[in-house]
Order: sequence, then C-alpha cells, then structure tokens
Amino acid sequence: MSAMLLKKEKWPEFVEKLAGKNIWAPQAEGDAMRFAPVAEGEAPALDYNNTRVPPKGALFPQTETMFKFQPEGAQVDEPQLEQETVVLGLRPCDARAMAIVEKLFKWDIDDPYYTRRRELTTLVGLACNEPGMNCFCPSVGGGPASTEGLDLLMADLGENYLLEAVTKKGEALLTETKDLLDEAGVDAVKEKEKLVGEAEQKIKRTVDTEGVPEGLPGLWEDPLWQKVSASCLGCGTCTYLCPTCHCFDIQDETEGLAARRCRMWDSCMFDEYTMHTSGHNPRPTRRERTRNRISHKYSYYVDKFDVIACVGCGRCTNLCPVNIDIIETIRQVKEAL
Amino acid sequence: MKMDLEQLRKTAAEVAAREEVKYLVGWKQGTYGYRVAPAFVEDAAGAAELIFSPLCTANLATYLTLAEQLPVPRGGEPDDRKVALMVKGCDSRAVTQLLVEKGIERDEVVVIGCPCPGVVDAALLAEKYPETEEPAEMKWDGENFLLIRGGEETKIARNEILAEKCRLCRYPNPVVSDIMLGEEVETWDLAEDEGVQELENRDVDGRAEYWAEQFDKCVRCYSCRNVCPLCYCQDCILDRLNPTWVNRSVNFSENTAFNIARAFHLAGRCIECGECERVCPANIPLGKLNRKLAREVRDKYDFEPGVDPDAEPFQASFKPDDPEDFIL
Amino acid sequence: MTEKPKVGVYICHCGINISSTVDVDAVAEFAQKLPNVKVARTYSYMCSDPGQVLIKKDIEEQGLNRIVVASCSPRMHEPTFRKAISEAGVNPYFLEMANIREQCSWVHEDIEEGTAKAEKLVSASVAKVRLLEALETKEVDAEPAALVIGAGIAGIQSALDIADAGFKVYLVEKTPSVGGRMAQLDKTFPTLDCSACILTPKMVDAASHPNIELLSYSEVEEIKGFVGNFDVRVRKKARYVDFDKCTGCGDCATECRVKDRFPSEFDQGMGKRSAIYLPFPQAVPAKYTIDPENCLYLSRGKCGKSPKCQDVCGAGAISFDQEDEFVEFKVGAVIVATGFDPFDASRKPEYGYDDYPNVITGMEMERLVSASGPTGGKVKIFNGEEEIEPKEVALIKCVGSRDTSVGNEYCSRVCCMYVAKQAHLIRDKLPDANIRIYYMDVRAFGKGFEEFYDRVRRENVRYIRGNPSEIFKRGNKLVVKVEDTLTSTPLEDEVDMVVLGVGLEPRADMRGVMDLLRLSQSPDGFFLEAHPKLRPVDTATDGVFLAGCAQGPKDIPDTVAQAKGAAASAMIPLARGKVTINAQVATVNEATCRGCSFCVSICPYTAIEMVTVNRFGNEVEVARVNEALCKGCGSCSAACLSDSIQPKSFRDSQILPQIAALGVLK
Amino acid sequence: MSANFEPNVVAFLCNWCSYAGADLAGTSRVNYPSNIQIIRVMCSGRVNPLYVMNALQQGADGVLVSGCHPGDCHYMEGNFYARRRLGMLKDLMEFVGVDPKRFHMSWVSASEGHKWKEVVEKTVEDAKEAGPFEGFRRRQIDW
Repeated sequence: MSAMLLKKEKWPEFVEKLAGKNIWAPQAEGDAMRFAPVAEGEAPALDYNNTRVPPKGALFPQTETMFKFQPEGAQVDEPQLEQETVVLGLRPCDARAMAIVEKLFKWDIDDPYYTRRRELTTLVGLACNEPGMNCFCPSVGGGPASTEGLDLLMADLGENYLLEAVTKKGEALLTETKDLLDEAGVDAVKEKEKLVGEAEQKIKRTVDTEGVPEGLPGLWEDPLWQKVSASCLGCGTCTYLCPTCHCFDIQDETEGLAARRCRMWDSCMFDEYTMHTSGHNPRPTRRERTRNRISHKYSYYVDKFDVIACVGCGRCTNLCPVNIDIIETIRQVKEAL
Repeated sequence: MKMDLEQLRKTAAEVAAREEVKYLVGWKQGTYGYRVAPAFVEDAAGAAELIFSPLCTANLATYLTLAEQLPVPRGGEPDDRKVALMVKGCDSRAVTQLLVEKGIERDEVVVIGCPCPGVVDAALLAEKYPETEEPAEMKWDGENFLLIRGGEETKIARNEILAEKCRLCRYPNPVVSDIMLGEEVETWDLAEDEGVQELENRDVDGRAEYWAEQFDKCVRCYSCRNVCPLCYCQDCILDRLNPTWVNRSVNFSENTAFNIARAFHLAGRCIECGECERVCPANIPLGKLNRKLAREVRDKYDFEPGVDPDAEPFQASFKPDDPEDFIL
Repeated sequence: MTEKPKVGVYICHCGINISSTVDVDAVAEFAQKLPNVKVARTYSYMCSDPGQVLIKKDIEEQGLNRIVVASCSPRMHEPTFRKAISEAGVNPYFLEMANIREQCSWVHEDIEEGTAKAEKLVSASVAKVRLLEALETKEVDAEPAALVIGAGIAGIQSALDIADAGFKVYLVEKTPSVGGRMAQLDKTFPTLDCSACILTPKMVDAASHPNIELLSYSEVEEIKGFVGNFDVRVRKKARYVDFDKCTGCGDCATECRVKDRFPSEFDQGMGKRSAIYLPFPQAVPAKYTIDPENCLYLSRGKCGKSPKCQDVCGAGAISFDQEDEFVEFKVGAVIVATGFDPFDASRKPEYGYDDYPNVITGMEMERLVSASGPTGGKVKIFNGEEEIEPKEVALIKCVGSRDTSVGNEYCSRVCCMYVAKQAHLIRDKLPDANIRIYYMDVRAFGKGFEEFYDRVRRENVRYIRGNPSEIFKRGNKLVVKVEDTLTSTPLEDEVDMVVLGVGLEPRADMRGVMDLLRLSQSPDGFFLEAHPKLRPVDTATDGVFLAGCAQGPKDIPDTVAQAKGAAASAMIPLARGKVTINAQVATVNEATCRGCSFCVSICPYTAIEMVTVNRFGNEVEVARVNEALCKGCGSCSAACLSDSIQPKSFRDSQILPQIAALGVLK
Repeated sequence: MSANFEPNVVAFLCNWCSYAGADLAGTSRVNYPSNIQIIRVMCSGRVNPLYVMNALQQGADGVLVSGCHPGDCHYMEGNFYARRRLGMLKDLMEFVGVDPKRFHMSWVSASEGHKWKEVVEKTVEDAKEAGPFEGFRRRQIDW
C-alpha cells in the first residue's frame, strides 16, 4: 500500500484532475450536508463532521430507473451505466456500510445495478479526527480510520492530506494524480495513527453487542419493543439516513403514455412496507416494525452474512425526532436477554 | 415562570393511576444532549420521570391518532380507555382541531394543560452551545433560559434561542384542558414573520428558486407528515398508487408535488406547532409554507383553526363574501 | 368484472360541422394507436340510426366493452349513445364523449389546430373510458302530488290540468287572492274578451276543485328532497280573519276606522282600500284579510275603544291573535309560475312618471278603462284645475324593453299589442280624441295580431315612429319630445295624457324561489329553462318546471300553453309513480374514511350521514351516502383529505389520467 | 419567451354553467385559441385543488377552473367551496414560485359564450407570457 501526501492548497487541483468523472462529495445546504454530484470546477470542502444523508445513493440511488417502456408493443429501453464516479470524502463508517450492503447485493445473484455502479466507482474516504457525539463505530467493528469498503483513505494531517491506497482502484487514482502528490514518510503515517488513536478516545458512547445477535430472536414477544416503539412516528428518517439500510420497492411510473420501472428506497418503518394486497399486515404496528429494524441489523444480517448491519455512525440517533436512541435500545436488549 | 415539577408529577401520577386512563403522554429527559423524549406513563410510578422544560418542543397530540387500531380478538372488547395528554398552548390547538374534525371525541382524552412561556429551538441552541452526549436540563428563568449540564448553569437570553414558532405564538396558554398546571402566562409581543415576509418580497422566480433548492433536498421520509397531529388518515393519498397523486420516486417534481399537497391539506387546519419543520432531516423550512397559508386564512378569511371546537372546518365551509378578486 | 377494456372510438363528421375543421380520418388513425383501442371509425352522423347501428355492430362483432364517441357536446347526445350501447349489451356508463364540435370544430378555424385538439380530447376520453365503472340505474317511488307556486293564470291552469288528471295539487299563492296579473286586465288582445269574464271561472274552479288544496296568502318556506320526493313547508300568513267563519260580506271593510285610506294593490294604487280588505270584488277566496301594517289595532295596539271590524262582524271572524301557520307536505313535482313585475316607470325619469300625474303606465291604464276600476271605466284626468276627458292621448311603446340603458335588452312581447288594444279602448271611450302611438317597431306576430293592428290603425290612431326623448310640462299640457324618424322631423307634441307601455321584468322577489329550488337565471333575469328550444318548461333541477312569465315575457295564450306543457311534464313522474335516481352518485370507501365529516358539512342535499361501522371489532364512524339524495356534484370529494368519498364516473382515478393524457401530447 | 410558444392549457369546467357556456360559444361560432382542453366535471366544487398542481406536473402550462357565478350553482354552493379552496391553492402556488399567470379561475354562465371566449383568450395569453412550465413538471422519462 502506497502512501502519498497532498498539500491542502492542491486539493482543488486534485479534484480538477478527476475531471470527466462524475464526482460525488459532501455538499453543504445550510447545516444539512449531503452527498451530491459536484459541479465542474468546484472543490468540495472536507471540513465537516458527517452528512445527514449517507453517501449510499452513489451506489444505490434513492430512485433508479431500471428500464423505460411504452404500452402496447412499443420499445423497452434499459439505461446503460457508463459513467465513472469518484466519491470523495466519505467517512469510514459509510464506506464500511457499503461493504456490508454489498454482501447482500452480491449474494446469491449479482444485482446488476449495484454491481455495475460499484465497478465504475472509486470510493475515497476521509478518516475522522473529530467523531460525533453519537458515534460508536468501534463498538460494531469499525473505527475512525477503517478502510473496509474503501479504495483510498485520506487523513487530515493539518497541512496535508495523507492518501493511502486500499485497492487497485485506489492505486490507479494515485497514479492519475501523481503530479500533485509527494511520497509520504513514516512520520506522516505515524501522525495519522496518533490522530486516529485520539479520535477513538473521543468516542464516548458504546454498545455492548455480545450475545445480542443470538439473543434477539428470543425477545420476540418481549415488552421492550412496545416501550421502544411507543413514541415512534413511523417515519423513514432512521432507515433512509442509515448507510446500511438497503430495502427497496419496485414500481412502475407513468408519464402520459410512457412509463418506467424504477426501484426506490423503501423503509421497513412504513406501515405499507409489509402490507398485503388483502389488507392484512403481518407487521401491523410500530412495535413489530421497530423490532424488525433492530433485529435485522443486529441479528438476521449477522446470521446471514456474519456482520452486524450497523456501522455506528449515529445518524438514526442524531436525527430521530423522538429520541429513539439505538445505543439505548441495544442496552435495553442486553438487559432483557 | 416557575414550573413546579412536583405538582406536575403528582397530578400526572394521579391521572395515570385512574382506571379510565390507558396511559398518559408527557415529556421526559432524553438519552443525550438536549433531547427530550415522549414518555408513555401507565402508572403512578412512571410519572416520576416526567418533566416540562423549554426543551419540551414535541407536540404530543400526534399520539392521539398515531396508535394503530388493531383488530379486536373475537369475544374481546376494544380498549376504549382514555389517553391523557400533556399539552402546551400550541399543542392544545391540535387537540381542539382534532375535536372539530372528529379525529377524537372529547371524552376520549384527558388534557393536562401546561401554560408555556416558549420553548427553545434545539438546533439553534446546539449551534450556539454545542451539544454533547451528556443529557442537559433546561429551565425558564424570567427573560432567560437556564441551561444546566455537568453541574454548570448557563444563562441564555430568551430571544437568542427561542423557537420561531414561539416568537409568533398567540396561544401560549392551552385553549382546551381538563387540568391546568401552574398559572397562565402572559402573551408577549409578536415578532414579524420575517421568514415568510422575506419570501413574499421576492419575485415569483426568486421564490421558485428558493423552494426548488429546498424541495430538492427532500428525502421523502414522511416524518413531516407522520409527526403532524393533523395528518392522521390511515391511508394517506400521498402513499396511494391508485390514483397516483404523487409518484413514490424521489426527484424534484414529485418532491414538490408532495410538499404542495401536504401543505395544502393543512390549509385552514395547521395550528402552527412547527413540528414538521423541526423533524425534517433535510432541514426544509416547512413551517414557512404552513404559516403562509395560516396567515392567509386568518387575514383573508378571518378564520383560525384549533381555537373553537364547534367551528365549521375551514375547507368544508364558506362565506358568501369570501374573497374572489382573483376570479375572472 | 375486471374484463380488459376493449375500446371503440367513433368519430363523427357531423356532416361537415366537424369534418371541415377536424381531419376526422387522422383522428381515427391516431385513436387506433391509443392503448386498449380496438376499433376507431368515422361516420357522417354518428347520432343517426346507421351511426348507432355501426357502434352496436362493432360491440357485437368485436366484443367492445367501452365506447368513446367524439362528436358534439355530451349535453346534447350523451343519453342517445348511452341508450344505444346499452341496447348492444354494454353498460350505458361505459361511454365517454369527446366534444369535438362545440368545443373544437366550431370554435377553431385552422384544420391542423382543430385536428390536434380533437386528438387530445379523444386521447383524454380514451384514458378515462378505460377506467369507468359499470353503474346501475335505480328507481324510487314518486309522490303523486304536485306543488304549483303562484296562482296567476299560469299556475291556475297547471293546477287545474294536474288536478283533472287525478293528482293532488297544492296551489300556493302569495297574495290574498288567486288571479294574478290577468285579473287586473280589462280586455284581452286581440279578441277583446273581457279578462275577468274568462278568468274568474277558472279561479273558482281552482279554489273548488276536490284535488286542489289552495293555500292563498301563503309562501313556500322550504323545499327539500329531489324529484318524486320533495318535502315542502309552506307558511300560511295570518289573515287575522278566521278563514272558515268569514262570509265575505264586507261589513268590516265598510266600517273600518281607516276606511279607503290605503292604495289598492289591485288598482295599481289608483283606488283605495281599507286596512281590512278584499283585493277585488271577484277575489278568490272571497275572504277578507287585515293588512297588519296599516291596521290601527295591529300596528298600534289600539283602535278606538274596540276595533270596529270586530264589532260589526256577525260571523265573529276577526281574530287578532291569529299567527302564521305552517303546513308540510310531500310532492313529486313542482311548477314555478311566479309571474313578472311590470317595469318600474320611475327608472325612465325622462318620462316624468314620478312628476306628472297624467303620465301613467299601461297597467294603470288597464284599471282606468276597466268597468270595475277606480273610475268605473271612465278615462278622466285632472288637468290641475278640473277633471276632464283628455283630448290628446299619447301612448309610448318599449318603455323598459329593448332598452340597454335600463339593462333590459329583450322585447317584452306583449306591449305592441296591449298598447294597440288600449288605443282601441280609448278610442271607444273618447271618440274625438287624438291618439298617437310612439313606437320603434310594431311586432304583431301572433294569431290575429296583424289584423288587430290594422283595425286599430283604421280607427284613426296615429303611429309615429320614434322613441320619445323627453316628456315635460308646458302649461296644462304635457309635451312629448320626439323625432319622427320616418320623416326626420323633430316634434314636440302637446298632449293631455301619456300612457307608458311598460314592459315585463323578472320579479324582484324571485331570489327566494331560486334559492328554494336551486334555479338559475338567464341573461334577461327570468328563470332559466333547461334548454331554450327543446326543454323550454324544464329546469336544471329535475322535477321542477316553469310556466308563464316567470320564464320570460309572454301573452296569455302562450302562458296557458306553457302552463299546460309544464303540467304535462310534471305529471310524468306522478303518473309513472317512480323516478329514476342519478346513478352517478358519490360513494365512500369505508376502509379509508377517517370520519372527519367534512363531507357531511359540505353536502347541500344532506345526502351524507355519519354511521358507526365495525372495523375488525372496533367501532368507527364513517360517512355514508344516501344515493337517492345525492346529486353527484362531487363537492364532498374535493375536500376529502383521504380521497375516500368519490363521485362515480368522476373519480380522481378517472380524472387524473385525463389530465395526464392532455398534458403529455403537448 | 419564444413568441411562437403555444401553451397547453387544461381547463376544468362545471357541467351546468361553464361547460354549457363553452358549448354556447361553439353554437354561436365564436372563435378562440385552440390551446385549451376542457375536462368536464359536474361542479366546480368537484375540482380538487390538487388537480391544478397535478396538471402542471403532468405537462400543462396553464390551468383554468370555471364554474357558475356565485348564487347560480346548480348544486347551490359548490362554487363557493371551489372559490375558497382554489383561492387558498392560488396563494400557495404563488408562494412556492408558480407564476400566477398559470392559474385562473372564472365564473362563466351558460349564457356567457362570449365571456368564455374572453376567459380563454386571457388564460392562454397569460400562459403564453409565463412561458413553458419547467418548474416541477414531471419529466423522468425523456423520450
């Protein structure tokens, strides 16, 4: 793994070098940061904590056109994905989430949309020096400088960014931009490790997941679900903003006589998520839905892919309008075990 | 204003213990930082955790209609016990409006009124006094708010962090209640609705540009709808596929349609509790839409929702002399 | 039920009415490609028999189950095509019409534009027709009785015809007596029958007919319900005279302390009456009425030592503590025969009606020449010094008619002839007088009218073509300032007396009836008929009909003819005993209804009520529609936040695709 | 805006007054712009205000709702409800930046064929001035 240094003042040039590619980076919209395509000639600022909306849309768009069609024997048109994309500045937790989600999209059959996008995308992460108040990535197998899921990791060393390639794609990106880069010495890497260590120290909140994946199914009828879900509004904030939530719905939409089939994010917290045509809903209340959300992340996914589908980014807890706190919920689960 | 917590908890304990009461919904300290969480109190003991503070922004009236109505097992009886609810002035208007719309019946609810000197805008507070994981307390202290955390007290001028809805509040005292806690507060001088006025002063393209940016951010999580005490259709038309009013796909067109439809459905119904804007993860200033309509309803139609339980619903009534200067 | 839609599209040439502006073949070709369209054809006259056969044949042979007809307005031929397709076994409500004539070919000139628009309209109709639902027509019993509002000649005639056919009639008259305007007239043109002589027997018949319940001095307060089932509430105003005891002797009026003090309505204020009065000698019913505003006892609480009428009434009929009474009944049909108001001549101040006593209106002239009138039929005027027989008489036509300055663009239809008639009557009484008629046109279009006009002219009545600009006083004389437009001569004719041939206007109090029955006005202000040619006695409200001058100015024979027509129409539901109720009613999805009852507040027909239903063991309130009362307006639906109440055939799920079809073909 | 731009206007007309008025315009052979497409509803009160939004979303450049004059509603009050609801919608649409020229409401009676023509001309002219509606028009399928 090669490590390079990029002087901060060269950051705009670095971004410029990538011209021709679709660049995704955090964009400020008031205090609501989100990942979005960067306009040409703009260098994204990287001094942010984390975006409200995770970057998962770069690989798994909120709405994706699968194909277009016209009724009654007209043509069907499948969009071809060709555009190379670089996602800049995603946090290690979000990158880890992509690695976790990829397990599903590449499970028994490859999901062509996700796979193709991942092929075309280079993920450039940014290590966290200042974790947020509800961050708990170390508790769930991550860390402020985790490289899992990334092609390249950047770290903010004050004057410089340290760039470490994780994959060949990352290497390629370094090659592409080598004119702007300097070889990084051992000191730089040590400096990064020091910062990461400090960052880990700053993470105050923790979750103890021991026994949780095995224990959760046994809590099916536990009163804790009623308690946790009583105040739930049934909105999609926690799931839409969760980097590992990947549920989607497929619908046909019409525009006059033309139509398209598209898939779009769905949320298991919505009542119609499990609604049957008959009107029967096997998850009739927020209690079952909340139970499912937690169980899916902390038990079912572990069962299937051997990893907790929560990366400890803290978004659901930060943004839940009624303070449903996943850290607290897991604590209650532990207690009930 | 002095909030007597003891009195609050004592009253709540008494109400929650009543046989006719299923549970009482109030506020409790949240799990971290400035958070306050809704509390569902089923017995007297549970009342000990209740609070009422400048951080109690949430309008709990939404829980009157949020609970799913489950099938009653054969031979069983539906649980028709009352729900007790703690309300601020604005929240109480939601209760009144629900009475108008028959969303609830008066005898299904026990309303505990909490006269409210105004709550804080937690986001603004966090911006000026960064939030930490440590749970913080807050109190009213005359013209100030008192922030208490880590044993330290910080005085913050009221106007610095007062929520926008409170700056414009005309009903700090509950308009409906069974039990009133504490003394009525005096109403205060109203601020101008600068957010709305600033937009009104733009030309139509300027407004289009502004809202395009806002609606583009919408992730369609439906938290604005779900938190709204007056959005309580079991089957929202914006979820429906036949007919499709709004496609489920997330893009500027559908997001705009969604937001227009949501705001319009609240025309003459919105009681300006500001919850939609507070919960929006994309920080869309939804309150401006609602307040604009609420003001038009007030100014042009001389109507105010949620103040008179016997009022005719705005959209289901008319006056022969309603304005028609826009009609050709 | 969920058979796949197979749509047939039929595009009408309407001779060249459509095809001259719309390329109908191009539209057919276009329609053929629309989703679910199986057949698209054109034909010269789709509404003709062969046109209908064409559709029916396709239905049978091609298994069509939805039909779009692109032709004229659905207001014209929707029933025709509904009938046609139902004869071929397709539910009549599986029809959608694209209006490519009234709203396309007739209003656009460019064939490209016309064709493009016709295509859009067809496309929208196809989009909708695929989503329509089969509806069933239902029937409910009709009450075999009718309400007639107004007992002038129109109301009396309608009532008599319906009653003679064996149905109960409630005849409601606002004033104390039946008879209306016709009773005030002296002779009738052109035959010169005595108005009273021909009317009075009918008045008596109406009052004594076993099937007619006459409610005089009464007003309709409320009408609810729908054709076949109207619930009526009538206020019987207090006469302060016991109806059953009063013998009509008239002693009370003679003894009244304020005897002959008040202008008689019947005599157009030219005669006087007492506070207790019979409107006119032949009044029916012949029962006295106390005018509470002028009666000393009723207005001031005191009339001498005791009211004289009470003292003299041998029958003991005076009853000062009488109160208004209400009667309620049910009818199947309603006839509105509320008549007209004569034009108020004060609105033409240049004619000096308010200033000069010898300027009178035609209605006043009727009373003046009537043998039963205030002067016993003598035409006399007071010239400031003495009562004389006028030597110079002027009659002016079109006062308040055909005159945009007073807002009346229409011709009142009767003035030409009544002015001629009055000239004749004046000639009769004043053989030596100079009689001039100022006119714009003479419209003598009716049976015997032209002949009568000729006769009057031969009686030395001068017709001067000109519209007088002013009437003013010069000495004892009135001067009519006018230009004779045939000779272009300005004239200042000095006369003794001027008769203003006032026109007919909608009644000032018609708003009340409009609101009761949800009727509209036509531009002239009279009640609007359902169709000016084909449904002249019907209104837009089913089961409500128009007779007489309420619908527009007309003479007595026309009034009687229309009254008989209205009676015949009103009797249809009565005779059938059943009425078909609108199938396109609102319906509630009880599963999604949230019970807010907005719809209940909105419905003007009280057709929606809240009911408690059991939803999986929970009792919930939902809205429910009474289909017999619902008119299908859909106002409820637009306010339903959960879209749970929807008018059939106009559901959101049917309209939104129409919008889409119109938008996309931009 | 291009002078040649021909707007697409969708109109919702009540069956009894405005639709009949438009029919009368036809019977009287009154000529007016062909850009207007009529959707017939029974009463202006039927017009869900969200139709206006939907029409713009689905490709209209202008929308018109027309009903009976106040007091003339065939269903007595439908147009009063329409007036209130659509008045509110108009305020909202303007506030979110939809050009007020894109939405009109009118009273046209069954006898006002000429007024109908004027209303159409005004509506089309205004929509023309406002230009093609790009705002939140639905356009995810571009073919």
